[in-house]
Amino acid sequence: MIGIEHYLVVSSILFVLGVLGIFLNRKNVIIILMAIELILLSVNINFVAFSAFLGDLVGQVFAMFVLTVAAGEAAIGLAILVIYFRGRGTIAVDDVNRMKG
Amino acid sequence: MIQVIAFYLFATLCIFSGAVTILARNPVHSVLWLILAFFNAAGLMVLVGAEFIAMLLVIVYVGAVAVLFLFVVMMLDIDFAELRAGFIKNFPLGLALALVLFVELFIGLVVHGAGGVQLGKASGAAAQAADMSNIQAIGALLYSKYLFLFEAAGLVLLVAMIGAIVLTHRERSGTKGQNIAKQNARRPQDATINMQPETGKGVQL
Amino acid sequence: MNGFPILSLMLLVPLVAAVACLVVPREQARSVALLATFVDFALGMVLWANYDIGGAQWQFTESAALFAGFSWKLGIDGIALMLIALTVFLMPVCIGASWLSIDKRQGEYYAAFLLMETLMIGVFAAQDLFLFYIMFEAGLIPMYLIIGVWGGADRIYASYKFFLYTLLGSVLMLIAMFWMVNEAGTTDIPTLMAYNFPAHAQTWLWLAFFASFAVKMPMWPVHTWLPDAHVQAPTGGSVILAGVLLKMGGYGFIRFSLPMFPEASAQFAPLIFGMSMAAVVITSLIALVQTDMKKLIAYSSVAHMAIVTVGLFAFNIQGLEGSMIVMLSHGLVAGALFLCVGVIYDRLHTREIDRYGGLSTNMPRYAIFFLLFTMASIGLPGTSGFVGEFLSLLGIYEMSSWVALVCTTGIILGAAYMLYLYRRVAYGEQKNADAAAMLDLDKREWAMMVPLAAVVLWMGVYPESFLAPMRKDIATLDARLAHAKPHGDADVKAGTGKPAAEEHSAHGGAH
Amino acid sequence: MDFARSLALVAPETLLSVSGLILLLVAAWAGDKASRAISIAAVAVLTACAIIAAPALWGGAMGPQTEAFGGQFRADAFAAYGKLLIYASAGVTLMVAPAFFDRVKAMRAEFPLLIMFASIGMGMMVSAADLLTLYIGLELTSLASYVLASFLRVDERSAEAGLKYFVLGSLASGILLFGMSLLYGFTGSTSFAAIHDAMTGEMATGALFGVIFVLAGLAFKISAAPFHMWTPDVYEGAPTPVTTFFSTAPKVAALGLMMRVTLEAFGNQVFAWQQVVIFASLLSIVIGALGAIGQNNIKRLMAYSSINNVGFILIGLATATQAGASAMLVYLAIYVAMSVAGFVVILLLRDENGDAVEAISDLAGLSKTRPWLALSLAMVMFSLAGIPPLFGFWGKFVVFQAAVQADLIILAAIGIAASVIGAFYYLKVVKVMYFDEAVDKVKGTGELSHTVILVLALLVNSPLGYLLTKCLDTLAGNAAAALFFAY
Amino acid sequence: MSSILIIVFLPLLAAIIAGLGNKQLGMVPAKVITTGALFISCALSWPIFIGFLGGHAEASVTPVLDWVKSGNLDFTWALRVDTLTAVMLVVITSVSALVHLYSWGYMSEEPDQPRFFAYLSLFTFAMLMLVTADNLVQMFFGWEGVGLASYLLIGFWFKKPSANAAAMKAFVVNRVGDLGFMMGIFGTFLVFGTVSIPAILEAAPGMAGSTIGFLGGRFDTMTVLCILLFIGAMGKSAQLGLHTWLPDAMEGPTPVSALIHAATMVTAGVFMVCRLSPMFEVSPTALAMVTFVGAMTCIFAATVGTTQTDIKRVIAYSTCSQLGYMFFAAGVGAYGASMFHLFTHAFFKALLFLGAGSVIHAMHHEQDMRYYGGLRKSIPLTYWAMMMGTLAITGVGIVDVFGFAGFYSKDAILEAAYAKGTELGYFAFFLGIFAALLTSFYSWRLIFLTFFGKPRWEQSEHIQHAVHDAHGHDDHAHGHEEHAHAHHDEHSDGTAGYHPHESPLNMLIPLGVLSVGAVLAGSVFHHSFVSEGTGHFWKGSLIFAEHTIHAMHDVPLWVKWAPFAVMATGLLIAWYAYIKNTKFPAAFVDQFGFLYKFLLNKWYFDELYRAVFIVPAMWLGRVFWKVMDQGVIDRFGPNGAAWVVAQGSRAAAKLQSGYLYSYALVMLVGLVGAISWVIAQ
Repeated sequence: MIGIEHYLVVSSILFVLGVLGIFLNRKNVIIILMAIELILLSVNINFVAFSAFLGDLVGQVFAMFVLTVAAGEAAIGLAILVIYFRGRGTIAVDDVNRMKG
Repeated sequence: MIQVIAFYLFATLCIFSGAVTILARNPVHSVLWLILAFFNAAGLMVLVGAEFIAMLLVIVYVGAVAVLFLFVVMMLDIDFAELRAGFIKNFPLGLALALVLFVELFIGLVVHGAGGVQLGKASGAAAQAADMSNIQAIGALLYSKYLFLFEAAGLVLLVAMIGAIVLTHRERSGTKGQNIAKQNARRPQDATINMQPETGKGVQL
Repeated sequence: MNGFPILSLMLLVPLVAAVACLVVPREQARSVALLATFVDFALGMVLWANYDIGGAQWQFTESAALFAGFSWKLGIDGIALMLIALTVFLMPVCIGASWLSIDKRQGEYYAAFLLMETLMIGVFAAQDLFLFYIMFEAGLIPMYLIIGVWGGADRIYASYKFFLYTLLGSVLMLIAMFWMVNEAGTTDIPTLMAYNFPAHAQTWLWLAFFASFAVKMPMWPVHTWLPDAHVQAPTGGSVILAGVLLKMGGYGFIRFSLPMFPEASAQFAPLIFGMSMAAVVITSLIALVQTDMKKLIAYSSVAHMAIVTVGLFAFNIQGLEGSMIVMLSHGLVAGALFLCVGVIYDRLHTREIDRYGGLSTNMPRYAIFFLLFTMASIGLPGTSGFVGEFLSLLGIYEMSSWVALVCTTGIILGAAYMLYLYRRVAYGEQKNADAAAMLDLDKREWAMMVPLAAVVLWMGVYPESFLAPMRKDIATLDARLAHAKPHGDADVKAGTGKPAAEEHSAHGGAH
Repeated sequence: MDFARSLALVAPETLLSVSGLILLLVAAWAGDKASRAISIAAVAVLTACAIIAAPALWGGAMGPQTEAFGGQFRADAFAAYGKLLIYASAGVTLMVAPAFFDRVKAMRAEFPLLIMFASIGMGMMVSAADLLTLYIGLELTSLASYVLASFLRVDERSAEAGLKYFVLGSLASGILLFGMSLLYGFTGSTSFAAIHDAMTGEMATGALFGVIFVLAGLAFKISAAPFHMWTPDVYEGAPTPVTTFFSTAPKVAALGLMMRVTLEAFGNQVFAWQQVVIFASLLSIVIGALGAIGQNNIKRLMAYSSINNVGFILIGLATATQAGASAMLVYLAIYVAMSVAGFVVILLLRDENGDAVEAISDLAGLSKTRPWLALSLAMVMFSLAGIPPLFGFWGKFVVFQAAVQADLIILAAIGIAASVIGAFYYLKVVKVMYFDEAVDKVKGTGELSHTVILVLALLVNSPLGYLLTKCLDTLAGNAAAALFFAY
Repeated sequence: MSSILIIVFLPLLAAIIAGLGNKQLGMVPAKVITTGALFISCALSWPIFIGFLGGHAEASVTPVLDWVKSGNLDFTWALRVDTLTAVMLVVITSVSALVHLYSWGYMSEEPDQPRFFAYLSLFTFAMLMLVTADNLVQMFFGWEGVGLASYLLIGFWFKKPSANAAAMKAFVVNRVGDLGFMMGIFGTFLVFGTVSIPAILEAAPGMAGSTIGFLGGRFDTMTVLCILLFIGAMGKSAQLGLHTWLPDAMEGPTPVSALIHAATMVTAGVFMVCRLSPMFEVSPTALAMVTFVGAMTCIFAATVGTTQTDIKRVIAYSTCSQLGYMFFAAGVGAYGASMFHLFTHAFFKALLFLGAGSVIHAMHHEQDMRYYGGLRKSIPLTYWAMMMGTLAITGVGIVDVFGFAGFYSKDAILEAAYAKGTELGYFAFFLGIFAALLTSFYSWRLIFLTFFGKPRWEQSEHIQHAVHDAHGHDDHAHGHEEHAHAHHDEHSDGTAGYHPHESPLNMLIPLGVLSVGAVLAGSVFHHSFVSEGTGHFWKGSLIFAEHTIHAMHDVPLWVKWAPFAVMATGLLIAWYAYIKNTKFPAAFVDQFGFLYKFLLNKWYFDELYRAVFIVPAMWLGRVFWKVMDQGVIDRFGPNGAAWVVAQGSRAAAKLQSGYLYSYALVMLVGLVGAISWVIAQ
């Protein structure tokens, strides 16, 4: 059977990819939102894997909650994105710097 | 053996599609690659026996969230031609940091210590009973021990809903709505007025 | 007076009046302020009159457990009594000095001053470590505003410098206080004064307190805020700054550094001596080349405060008492000198020495007072300045003749820069027509000058009035310091074949 | 019955949820016209919740009888302390918000509801005894906060604030979650108690990583450096009442949560996180102070000020002692009062058109044109700078005292020396108001509610606040004792 | 003995009344009050002196008020009267009273007279406090008090920059001496545990041979103390090194010069050494120093005096020189002689000054002797008074028969120096003899230049002013012709048409009284002061060694006659140079230009001090201020910190770029940093 460490490696890579996605991209905020989904995915893989290897269902329950919240988060995020787009007519990451200093 | 092959397949695909998600120039493609990543992740979860979560992942994510993304991407009507992928100024630094992070995670979580990863000891209180299916066990746990949090999660969704509405809902004051009762109540004398204007003055409507 | 919370009342009166000043019409604010300061002065005199000289060490004690972590604990000994008396004495003078010259935002101005008074009295009366700290720090706010709002052209730089310099100096003291309270388990100052902190801890505790008091004093080389603050502050502000605020540093040394950390004080005495010697010589020389009257007096303050520090760290009664008298005297004299500057500044609106000259001709009375205070500043016997300087320097001689010699050069340099100032302002031809047209002192100015002059002379001729209340406290302190006292370099070794009695007397003189 | 007791313990949350749902219906029915009424009702509900929560604090409730739902939730004195502050802050926000949103014609009935739901989330945060509770509470709060930040949706700055807050907040949540997953895996449980027990002796590297990730995620929520970057932009962009809210309630909740996690869950491994906290603390103090100096926007200034203050609060955490915890709680309470007073003054700074005056340079000479307003702001500034005799000093006092008691003398010395840099920018505001020539921009007058809140907050900030020290000491002591009870 | 209270405090009271009353009081009442007070003091002082002269009065101390009690340091305001004090009392009160009276006339044109008289009385008070001091601190009080009065009086004409500069110089230079005095007091207290003079003097012999740590080294206790105290005396008594203020002090009104800078204040140093003679006696080193400094001053001032042209400056250097005599007398142990010279000197030097004042008064404030000449006939009374003074100072007299005042005292000093028998004694003796020669020369030079020869007034600007002013008035009456005639006159007789008038009576009376003193003071009192068996006169108020008197009697005859010889020589040289062959001085100057310049410029002391002290002090002050305070402390302290903070602030603002990805990057940096840290742990 595949050991837990394999899952950890996969989730770590996904996590790092998600983080990279946030500051790699400077043209489109939506991709950033997707990168966040990747991070949450990696977390879920972790939880499920740990749950299985611990023989404890709490991890899966946790993963379920994460899914729930992620859905809500996506909704809110996209809503904010929409109103931002309405106001500025762009969602390029480079343009989101009216406030600084 | 088949498990191992399946794991590596799913894992490779998952990571690859994750990578393409963040690298794709076209957001629509990104969403599609993201969906692929989720599918493969679901496959990984099935491999460890968490079929309910795997199913949820596909239904909730692919069915709802990813579609929502697609919807917004389409709705915002972004000129994709402009969205050239460009690298930020301190990209090398970011990349280096990400690599360092990964290496550290790898060392810390996987390599560290001899003889495999030492997980914690679960109390066993929430162990899956042998005679229960995964979905049953989770359901039992969710509606008993985690009832409070379950309800709270409901509130989270409610807030998300309220929030999404509050932010995006617009009173379309510019559009005309139909008022049937008003239309029915309209009489000819209300509709026409005899102005009898003086010569040269004209009518003010 | 038993049981009557007169100290609290003295704190309350100006505080209430400060609030009143903000509320009443602006023209009346000064009257309110004057009344309040007079009431406080009267209370201060009552306090003095009822102070039992040679009685209990701490008198008029009050204690109320109002707060967590510290308490409302007031009480005074003779040292505090004298400084409180100085404060309440100078306050009406300050109000008087501002009477006409402050023409904007009077309400806030007088409120700030009255608040200062509360805090200053609070500093001297506090018997709780943290209550002291709060009062000590809080003074920054009104002084910052006084300099910044009513100050001269460069007031903003000066006010910032004043605030941040002194704040940085004092925050470390707070850390040290925490440690002390943690170690000794009490915030009660009298208890702490008798507490023996471990010697190694004393070192850095002393340094933390030193950082605060040295800046406040101010000692060279952390004095540079003072000339700026003085120059920019309005007359009343300068008076109170020189008169009382600087004394908080000296008070801190005598109340905290010395009794609480005797070993560290002895250990660091050379540092103090070095800084003081440098201050006497360097700041005096700087004063010599100043063209701005206030700056000159400000630098002279640094030099005078150096005499205070050497006296304090002389570890003997003369040094300690001398330092106290120098503090009181400098409070009066420097305050009076700033007042003298203010008098002519009000008329001509410049502090440039060169713009004046020959004032003895058209302002003879002013010239007399100015002369008196100049002489007091120089330390002419018969004025307050002499008694303090003499005792301090006499005290330090026992510790180190070098320090005494270098610091005593201050009497030469002091004479040089003060007389040079006097010569340029009051003597010579009247080269500026507008300066020559200035009127002599009016009644209000008389009323401010005369009491100051009287006290300066009183303290010079009969300092016993001021020494007596402190005597017992100084003796207590001296006894506390006795075991840590370093050896002086001026010990006498008997010659050969001398009578035993002579030998005895020689030793008596040396120790 | 165990379930009934659990329900009783979550009474404030239940009450808030139920009344929130009812008010939601009202809002749907009556529309935005009812927003003032709903706000008032919400304040009433919050008051009621506070009254329900208060006895636990005064009674010093602690131990097993405060645990609900099998140890996921803990309604002890500590939670009660946090909740009181949270409810008070939320109530203040609700009282000052209608006037603000009315002026820009953006008042929505959902505003009080979001505040209420956020309050539930924050209540869960301070009561959390399980990673799951922590997460749900945190996300409930966060989601509501994201919406609140961009509530003024026609304002580009508000939308940008929401977007930045959301993206970075989600990233922080991701980091936090990753850490929680590691903790779960390497300790075998999500319960704080179990994690605490599992963390005895040599700790697995995975769990250590979990601790760091969790701390990093939480550091974002309390805007501690280097996870503070969102704060200035969000504080500036968000509508001022929302900024008021952000600088108070979520900060209390996040710090409460952080204390729970570090002192309860990671209480066995103080050494693992102490240095990280010390570093974050000093960095926050310095960055907060340095960042603030260049600011001309007063809301941004307050943002940096909050970073700065969080740094001081973290000094209390770094001690990992009960006294330190108590000090943090005292500081928090004072900080809330200072923030409220500050933001109410900022709300009162309006020009003749009713538009907000946010530029500090426009406050020049305010002491001449609006002396009392200037005095109020000056008091807040000196209080934030921690200059006695204003009550802001007391917060720093207790924290540094705790640090010295815990032998963190170097930390205390550096921290307090750095506070002098902080004094610089607070002084700058005072300088502009008092020393500069008047520009006479500020014209607006305030509503009674503002005045009342301001006066109350200022009374706390004034030297009279010291009379509260005994009370605060007792209550914070109770709360901190509850935090340290089990272990 | 309460009369001492009146003697001391009456002048103070008068000073206060006259000073504070100032213009309200009016001139005449102010003058009457101060002068009256002084005459009363004077009248009360003589009986005291006579009492001691008779040998039946005892030393007494009148306590006045507690002053300072600090630990074991305790001193009070108290008035001590013993022989020494009594001598000083009569000197001070008499000269002061006469000077007050003299000033009525001399200052009659001055609008600010009350202030002047108040200062004079204040000075007298301070001087009296000095000489009646029972402890060192009160002595210091008087010491500084006379310094203050001197400062005020030198700068009396405060509009004159030179007067102000001189006043300040006098004060500051005196302060240098005071530094020594104060250190001496400190040391004395440290050693003896008291500052009470009787107690110290009693204990002093016991300290012989002991050592004290001082400035890092170890020295003989009494040597250190005495030298420190003597530095104070040097300042006040204008001894070589600290003398520079005295000639400049002549900027003050002439009565002031007479009172302060001749008769009383400058002798305070001598008084102090005599008062503390039991201390000095213990330290031969200190005494040697006193002798050396005194002798050097004596010769230095005398040499400079020969070249000065300002009449007051000549007398000032003469004073300086005479003070040198007094000091080396003290140095060789002849305190009685020293005091005696002090006593006689007070009379004749005050006389000379007041006479000079009378001349100046007559010459319309011209002080340069080169513009005098032939005044003998215009102001005969002044001439005779000056003559008496000159006879006294040059020590004219015949051994064992009669002499003017200076004859007795100066001879006693020289004999004592010789009788000392040490090398230093001989050194002092020969310098003294040579100085006596010079004294005679410059004194007669003064007389000849002023009163003999032809008038040379026409070159004087003062006189020209006076004449023009007068003619300005005349012009209205007599027209232009008269004017031209006057000019013609000037060229004919060198008077520029100016007619000096004899001084008024109130100036002449003091001259007369002092002339009597100058003639008789020596012959009347020398038995009391410096004869065998006068120990009962001094009654231990100073060390009076009988063996010294014996030794003085036993000196060789040539020693006794030497002063007379040099006096005559000096007279002859002066006569030759200024009466007989008036070209001689110019020729001498041509021959010895360097020496002349060296002396004319007073050995370049002022230039030296300027270069060594004043200029560097100002330069250092500027450097400390601009370079150290502003350039280093402020720059690297507050301003530097502010700069660092500002840079940090800029960096922080830059970090806050507004871009999401950089925010995320910073978060990542934090996260990775934290993880790296814990891994490293």
